[in-house]
Parts: sequence; C-alpha cells; structure tokens
Amino acid sequence: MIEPTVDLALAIGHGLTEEEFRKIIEILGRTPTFSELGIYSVMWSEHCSYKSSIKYLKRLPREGEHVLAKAGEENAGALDIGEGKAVIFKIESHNHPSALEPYQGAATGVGGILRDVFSMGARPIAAMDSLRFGELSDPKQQHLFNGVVEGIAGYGNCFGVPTVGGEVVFDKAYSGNCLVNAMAVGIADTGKIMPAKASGVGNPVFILGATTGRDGIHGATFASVELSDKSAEDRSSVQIGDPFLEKLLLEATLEIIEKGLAVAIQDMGAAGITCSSSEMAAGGGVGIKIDLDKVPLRESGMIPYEILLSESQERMLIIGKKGLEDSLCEVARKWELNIERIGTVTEGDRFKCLWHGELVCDIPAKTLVLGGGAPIYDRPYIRPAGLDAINTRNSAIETDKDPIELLEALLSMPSIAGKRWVFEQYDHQVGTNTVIKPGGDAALVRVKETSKFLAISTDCNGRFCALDPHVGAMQAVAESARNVVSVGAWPIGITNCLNFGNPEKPESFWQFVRAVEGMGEACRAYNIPVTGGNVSFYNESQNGAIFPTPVIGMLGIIDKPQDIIRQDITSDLQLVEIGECDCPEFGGSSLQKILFGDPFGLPPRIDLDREIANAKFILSARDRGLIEACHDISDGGLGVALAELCIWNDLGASIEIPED
Amino acid sequence: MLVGVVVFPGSNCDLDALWAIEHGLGEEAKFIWHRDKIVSDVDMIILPGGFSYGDYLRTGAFARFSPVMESVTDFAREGGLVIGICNGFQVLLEAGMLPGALIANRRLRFICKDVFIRAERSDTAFSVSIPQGTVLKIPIAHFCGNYFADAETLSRIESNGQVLFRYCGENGEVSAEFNPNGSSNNIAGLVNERGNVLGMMPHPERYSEAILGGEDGRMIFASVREFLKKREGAFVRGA
Amino acid sequence: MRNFKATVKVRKKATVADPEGKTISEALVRLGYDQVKKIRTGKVFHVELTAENLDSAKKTVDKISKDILTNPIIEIYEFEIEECEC
Amino acid sequence: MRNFKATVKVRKKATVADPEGKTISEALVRLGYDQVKKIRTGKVFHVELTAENLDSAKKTVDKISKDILTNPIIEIYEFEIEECEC
Repeated sequence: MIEPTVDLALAIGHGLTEEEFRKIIEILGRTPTFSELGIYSVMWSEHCSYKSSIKYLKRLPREGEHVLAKAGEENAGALDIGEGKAVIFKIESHNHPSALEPYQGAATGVGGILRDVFSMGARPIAAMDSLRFGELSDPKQQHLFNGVVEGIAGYGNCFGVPTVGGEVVFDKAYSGNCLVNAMAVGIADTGKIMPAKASGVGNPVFILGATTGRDGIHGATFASVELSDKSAEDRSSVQIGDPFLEKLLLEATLEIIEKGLAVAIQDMGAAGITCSSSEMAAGGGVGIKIDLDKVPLRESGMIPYEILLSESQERMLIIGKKGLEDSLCEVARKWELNIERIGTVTEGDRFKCLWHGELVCDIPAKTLVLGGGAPIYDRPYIRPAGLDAINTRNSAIETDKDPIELLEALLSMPSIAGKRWVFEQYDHQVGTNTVIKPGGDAALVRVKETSKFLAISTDCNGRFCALDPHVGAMQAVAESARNVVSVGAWPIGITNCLNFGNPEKPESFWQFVRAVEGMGEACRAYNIPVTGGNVSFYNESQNGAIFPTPVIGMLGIIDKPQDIIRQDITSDLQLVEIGECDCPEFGGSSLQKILFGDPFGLPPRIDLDREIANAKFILSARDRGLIEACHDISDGGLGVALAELCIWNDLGASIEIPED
Repeated sequence: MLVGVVVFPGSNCDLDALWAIEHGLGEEAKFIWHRDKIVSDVDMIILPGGFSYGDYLRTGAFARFSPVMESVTDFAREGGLVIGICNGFQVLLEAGMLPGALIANRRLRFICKDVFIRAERSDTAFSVSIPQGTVLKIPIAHFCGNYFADAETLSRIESNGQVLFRYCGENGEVSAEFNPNGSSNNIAGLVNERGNVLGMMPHPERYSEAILGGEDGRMIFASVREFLKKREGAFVRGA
Repeated sequence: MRNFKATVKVRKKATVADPEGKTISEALVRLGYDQVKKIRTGKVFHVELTAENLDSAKKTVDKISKDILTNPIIEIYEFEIEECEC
Repeated sequence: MRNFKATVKVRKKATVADPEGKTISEALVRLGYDQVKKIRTGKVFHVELTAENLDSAKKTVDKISKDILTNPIIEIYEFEIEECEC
C-alpha cells in the first residue's frame, strides 16, 4: 500500500468533514502526513470521540460515594463494594463486525470488553450478552443468531469467564443491523486498580501480546459507517479472536500489576496503537514517542499508517517502570507472550512516531482525544413527524381470542420463550462463583474472599423506546432494578450501551437525546451512578433504522448469603402481586405485536417513586423471612410471569383475580 | 493431605480445583506450573479442566508434552493418585495413561448443564465413601466429551471394571436418553487398570459447596482422603 | 447415475489470522522441530455423491463448497473429483 | 537449507464416528442436495519447513504427523511434499 498524497478528497474519503480537515491543518500548522490523517480520522470518528453524544452524556449522574473511577476516566467503571474489593464493569457493542462475520464479530466483541476489565487489574468473574436480531423465521437471522452465540461461547468458554446471562430479542426492526452488546464484570483489590494514564518521563512503553497485522483497519471508522453494500469491500477488515492468547494475556497482565511492574495499562481496542498511546499520553499530561520499527508484525510490507491503525486483537499497551524492564519481560516470557519495547514516555505533550528513523507522526496528543481537541457537535434534533399519529392511536385491546391461546402464543414468541438452547452453550459455571444460573431474572455471582454477592442484569425494551425514548429509557433502568431486586440485591450502579441510528438525521438524534435524559432521570431517582459504557450510532441499513435501544447493564449488591432470594419454590405458597395495574396499557407490548405487528400508542407509564417503594418493600419483607421467591412482571405481562415461575419449578398454580 | 493442581497454559479450572480442595474439602492444595517437577510431598495430583493450549489441534494434544507430565507419569507409576477432570482427562488420554479418546459431542454443540452419573464401584481410591450404584449430580461443560474406544478396548475396560462413572437418569437408569454427548456405553469416567488414575468429564470441583447448587462432587475428593487415611493411617504416597 | 468422490479443501484467506496454525507451529518449534517455519490449518471434506456425469458432479460439488462448506468472508476452497465405484 | 511445502491431511479412521460429517451431510440433504451420499471431515495442515533435501524433509513431516498432528487411536494421515521458493 503506497502512501497517497493527502488532500481534502482523501480526508473526506476517511470520513472527515471539510471543517475537521481544516482544523487539523490549523492544529499542525501544515498538511498532515498520510499516517497523521489516518490517526485523526480514527480518533475523531464517532466511535472514539463521542463527538455527537458527549454533550448529553456529561449530564448523566456520574458521582456516588462508591465511585472509584468516573465514566470516561478509565478503561471501565469501578465501584467500591467493601471488604477491600472493587467491581470493575462495562458493556460495549460490536454490532457492525457481527453483522458481517457473526462468529468472529461476537467473539472479538467479548475479547475487547474482557481486556477493558482486566487491564485495570480485575479478574473477570462474569460476562453477559445482550443480543438483538430480526425475526427468527428468516434463515439469514438464524445464521446470524447461530454464529453470534457460537462466537460468544467459543471465546468466553476457552478464556474461562462464565457467561451467566443476558437477553435475546427478535424483531424485524433489527433485521438489517443486529445488535451484539457484550458486558464483563471483574473484581480487583481497591488499592491495586491500574490506571490508564501514562506517567513518569523516561518510563518504557511496551506492546504485549499478539503480533500486528492488517486486520480491522478502518474498524473504528467502519463502526461509524452505515451498513450498505458500499461497505462490502471493507469486509477484508474482519478481526479474528484468539481466546487462548487472551487467557495468557490475562494471567500475565494480572501478574505484572500484582508485582507493581507497570504504571499504566490500556488494551488495544478500536484504532489499536494510536488510540491507546494517544489517550494514555493525553490522560497523563505527558508525551509518548513510538518507534514503529519495533512493533512485531504478522504481515510483510506494512506501512506506518497500517501499523498505527491496525486493530489486531489480544494486544496491550503497557507503561513500565524505568529499571524494572527485565522483570516485566520475564513475566511475559513465563506466559509465552511476545513483549517488545516500542517507545518511551517523554516531556511535553506530543505523540510522536518514527519509521526507519524518520518522523511520520508528530501530533499534540490532547488534540486527538475526547475532552481535548476532538470536535464536539451540537447536533440538531426534532421529534419524528409521524410519532404523534402513532402515539395517539388507541392501544386498548378488545379481542374475542381465547386468553389461554394468547398466553401460549406469548410464551412461544422467541423473545419470551426459554433461552436454554443459548445458555447451555455457554460455560456458565467456570470460576465456581455462579450462585443463580442463567434463565432467571438476574444472574448472581459470589465475590470470593468476601461475604458479598453481585446481581447482574441487562435490559431494554426497544418497542417502548420507539414509542417514547424518554419513558422507554426509564423503563429500561426500572426493569433492570426490578430484576436485581428479584434476587434480593439493591442497585449500586449501571453501565450502558446506547444503540441508535444516524446522529446526523435530526429525527434519529431526537431519540438519543430523549433516551439519555430518561436514563439520567431514572438513575438519579435510584441514586445510582452511570459509570460509563458505549455509544453505537449509525445502526441503520437499507431496511431503515433500528428501534432506539439504550441497553442498561446494572449491578446490584447482596451483603450476606441469607439475603439471597432464590426462585425455586415448593407447593402451597401464596402468590402476591406487588404494585397496582390500574388501567390496561398495551402500547409496545408483545401482545400488541402478536395482534397488530408494529408498536403504536404510548408505552406503560412509570412512577419511579412507586418503583422504588415496591423494591424497598420486597427487600424489607425478605428481611423478615416472608419471601420464598420473587419474579418481575415484564414482557408478556402477569400471565407470562406466572407461567415462567411454574415452568421453572415444575409446579402448577391456581389464580383467582379478585372482582373489586 | 496435600493436593497438587497442575497449571498448563490455558487451564481455566485450576483456581476452581484449588478452591474446592481448600474450601470444599478443607485440605491443603498448591499449584504446580507445567514446566516444574512435582515435589515429593504431594498426596494427589489434579489435572484441571480448561482449554490447555486453547484446545488447538486436539484437546490436550500439546499439554501432554509439558515437562511436568514426565513426573506425573512417574508419580502414577509409583502408585500416586491422579485425577484428570475434563481437559485433564483429555491430557491423560493423549499421554496414553488411560485408554481411548474423546471426540466432538454428537450434536456438535458445547454443553454446560447438570448431569447424573452412577458410581459403578466403591472399591477404588476415588469411590471408597460412595456406595456402588449411588447417583451423583455433577455439572459437565465441554465440546469434546464423546468418549470413544474401539470394540476390543471397550470390552477390555468393561471386563476389567475400569468404568467408574456412567451417565444415567435421576434414578440411576443408564440409557441413550441420558447420554449427553454420545459417549460409548455412557462412560463419564474411568480408571486405569491399577485403579490409581481417574479421568472424568464432569467437574466435581463445581459441586463441592452447597451454595453453588450441589455437593456430590466433594464425595469424590473425600473418598481419596478416606482411602489414604485408611491405608496407612497417615498420608503416605503409594496405593 | 454414477458414483463420484470429491475432496474439498477449505482454508482461511491469507490476509486472515490463523491462531490455531500459529499456536501449533510455535509448539512444534518448542518441541525441537525448529525446521518448521509456518503452519496454516484448514478443513477437508471427503464427499461421496451420485451424478449424471463428471460435469454435473463438478457443478454440484462447486455449489456445495461455495454456499455451505465455505464462509466466503474469511475462507477460500479448492477441490478434486473423480469417478469411483464406492 | 532448502524450502519445502507439505500438505498433511488427517482424518478419522473409518471405524470412528464423525459427528461433523454426519451433521453436514444431513443438512445438505435437507437443503435439497440429495445426490450427496456421505461426508467425512478431516483436517489439513499446510506446513512450510526447511531441510537439507527432499528426503529429510519427508522424514521430518512424517515424524511430526505421526507423533503430534495425529492421534493414532482415532486418526490416520497422508501427506504430499514439494520444494518451493516460499
């Protein structure tokens, strides 16, 4: 690949706007080199810079007494859970790569989120996956679903993290653009959390793990490109995951941190070496000089542009300690991993790269990153024109269909039906911490060397958000909270994966703005922080945009084993419904989908005070030993909730609805 | 009693095995790195589950060449007790310490679920405190758990009584219906002719504490303790 | 109808990483086979089929290989075919 | 030293079950390819190595195939080898 001359056309071809290209020239005081253009195009892509979303993400509640690392500061969110332990967690999307190659797309998605967690010194103890496809009757969707599940299993099982739950939703809104959101949860000692900010002029910069190839180039910009046949020739950028190498990377990284041999570590996700080194430098207020000749390459004839932007998997950037280089390399050799010193932390604020002794990149690091020079946009947004008509359409349901038939139809909907076929392919017990297995409301894992347990739930109802993104996002937070409370835990924080359409379309961006507002409002009501997450825009294809889907990944905590509420019940117990159902609300419901198809009307109203009161009531009843099991009423309503409890326990139930 | 848990690159149930011995059984355990030799004070060795070398080429294909395997073979030859769990079982087969091989599950899917296994004998080091015919509930988690041996080998291990565990139903009935992966004769675990090396696909370390959903796995580890105590009154190596 | 036997070889495109091949070659070198420079892994399918003639047998095997046995995004294939009594 | 390229094909013995082959042939028949009678799967290793001459290259590939690439209990192997500039 010979280096083309850099001009406006080439910048536009890289997804930069004319105004952004001019800003780069202004920053550098000259035309950027080809490598520098590539670096700016990736670092200023939507995926890395959050340029359309940061204005609204800043308004989310990020404080909290337990918060150890605020959203955006480190590789993942970190909360203090007491007894000297911290929980490190995050959720991220790998939607576009999975649409192209489902197995590897999903597998590398899991690999990336695991690295975010263990680069901070936390051993991953649980993984969850939130998946959305088109209708299961379509063979192409079956292919995607099958490949994604096998990819998650193939990677997670070999790496050795239990995949303990998640959700799988099928709706034609996702037929052109599946959603694969992967979440990882890890535990670290509070005193030993490894930052991602470089420090210490003269400290060595190492690359640990896999060799570098041409895979995934344009991965970051690619994630910000609408899926169209035009993107077909980008297919060669498929990244291949190596879970065995990732397991060695985990053990080596934890050992390096344990032995105090590093000052900062960041995994190489989107934009590989470029993103990790520039973010580490900018974050630490220092410079970094990289000698690209030293980077171990997998393919011959690679040029600086490719080395800097390659997204080869299973690689870490480590800032070592001057004088301890040999001990660091020894740990890598023990775990049979490549390790190579490729640079040094320097005075000043420049990100410099050499190739055959020649300077090919000399950029002020800060100008590349979010919060530094990366552009921030105030995109226009407008309520979709057709939404009023949809919202005002009466969604009450009068039908002469037999309710039992409808209940059976609901239970056989793929989104509601049992997911045993999925989670039996996941090793959900490795790590011997799984207390509540997949299939229930929330997964529950114990935290070894403490008396604590962590409940994990991922939730979002895209149909509710399509009707009203604000209420839909609040429902997503409340639903996650209901799920963690159902196993006896109290919410302590969330991560989120915001899957939306094209932010340059005002109607699509309105959905994003309203959803973020709703999510913030709900978190403030529950008094829990948003510890970070991921924004995935451009989820559109020829079939149009997906439902707005702000997926919430929530953690709840249980302080002692007696507080666990299991869902295994014995006969002759009383069934009690908490909360009123004062008026029928079918807007966006699954019953509505069966009878009428696309969602219309308004989503069910939500009263956060009542939600929190219900939650407190359940936990106090639990404290008095009055509760044997608890299950939240969600998709499909009361009938489905009761049926699920009976199915889980091979029991029947007789129900009388009081007349009053 | 001191248990040595071998760690190959890619083992991922090593921590679980150590925890089960220390917290489930209340005995001592330590890791043995695949490049080291086994020190003499170990009473039993566990080759844990996982994906040694990523299961590339074949499950356990490379682990058997690790330096530690030489001393595992010596330890077994002198009568030392060895348990290979899941990937560990595959390593024992590749190393020729147990007969037969493990191929892909019949339905070509990874399976993680609880299964029932029936103890066929209660006179081995691994089953002294498990009455014959007892049904144990223990989880499996594998893609290549389909035990295969040619007809001649199969009849030999059956006549020698080397089969220790068979997949079965809740009440102990052995039939194709309760065979999760297509293993010949529902074999879930077998011992060598001398009876001091056990390979099994189910994970006893995952059900050694009630909170995880079962304690039947601990009975196998407890049997070994019982066996060693009864034989010499003190923990001395050698069966 | 006549009987044919085909051997379809499928492997990853050269630009696509092959972790299995890499791990095997590194392990072999560690076991002393340092003459081994590189290994790429692939799958082989031994297909027995019936067809009118060699030409139609070729068409069938090619279609099967392209549509099912190969993932066109990351893999390429080649095959040989011959008549047999089997 | 000269460069050689070998293609090692490993497959299951006839007496050993081949779940993957069975599943694929069933799927093909369901998709309408009922001419397909049987499929057996196997692995192929594309090995690049250096050696004094063709003979010693053959010996090395044979030893690697026998001792490592194949599990003699369930698999058999065959290989072709040729000199190349690669």
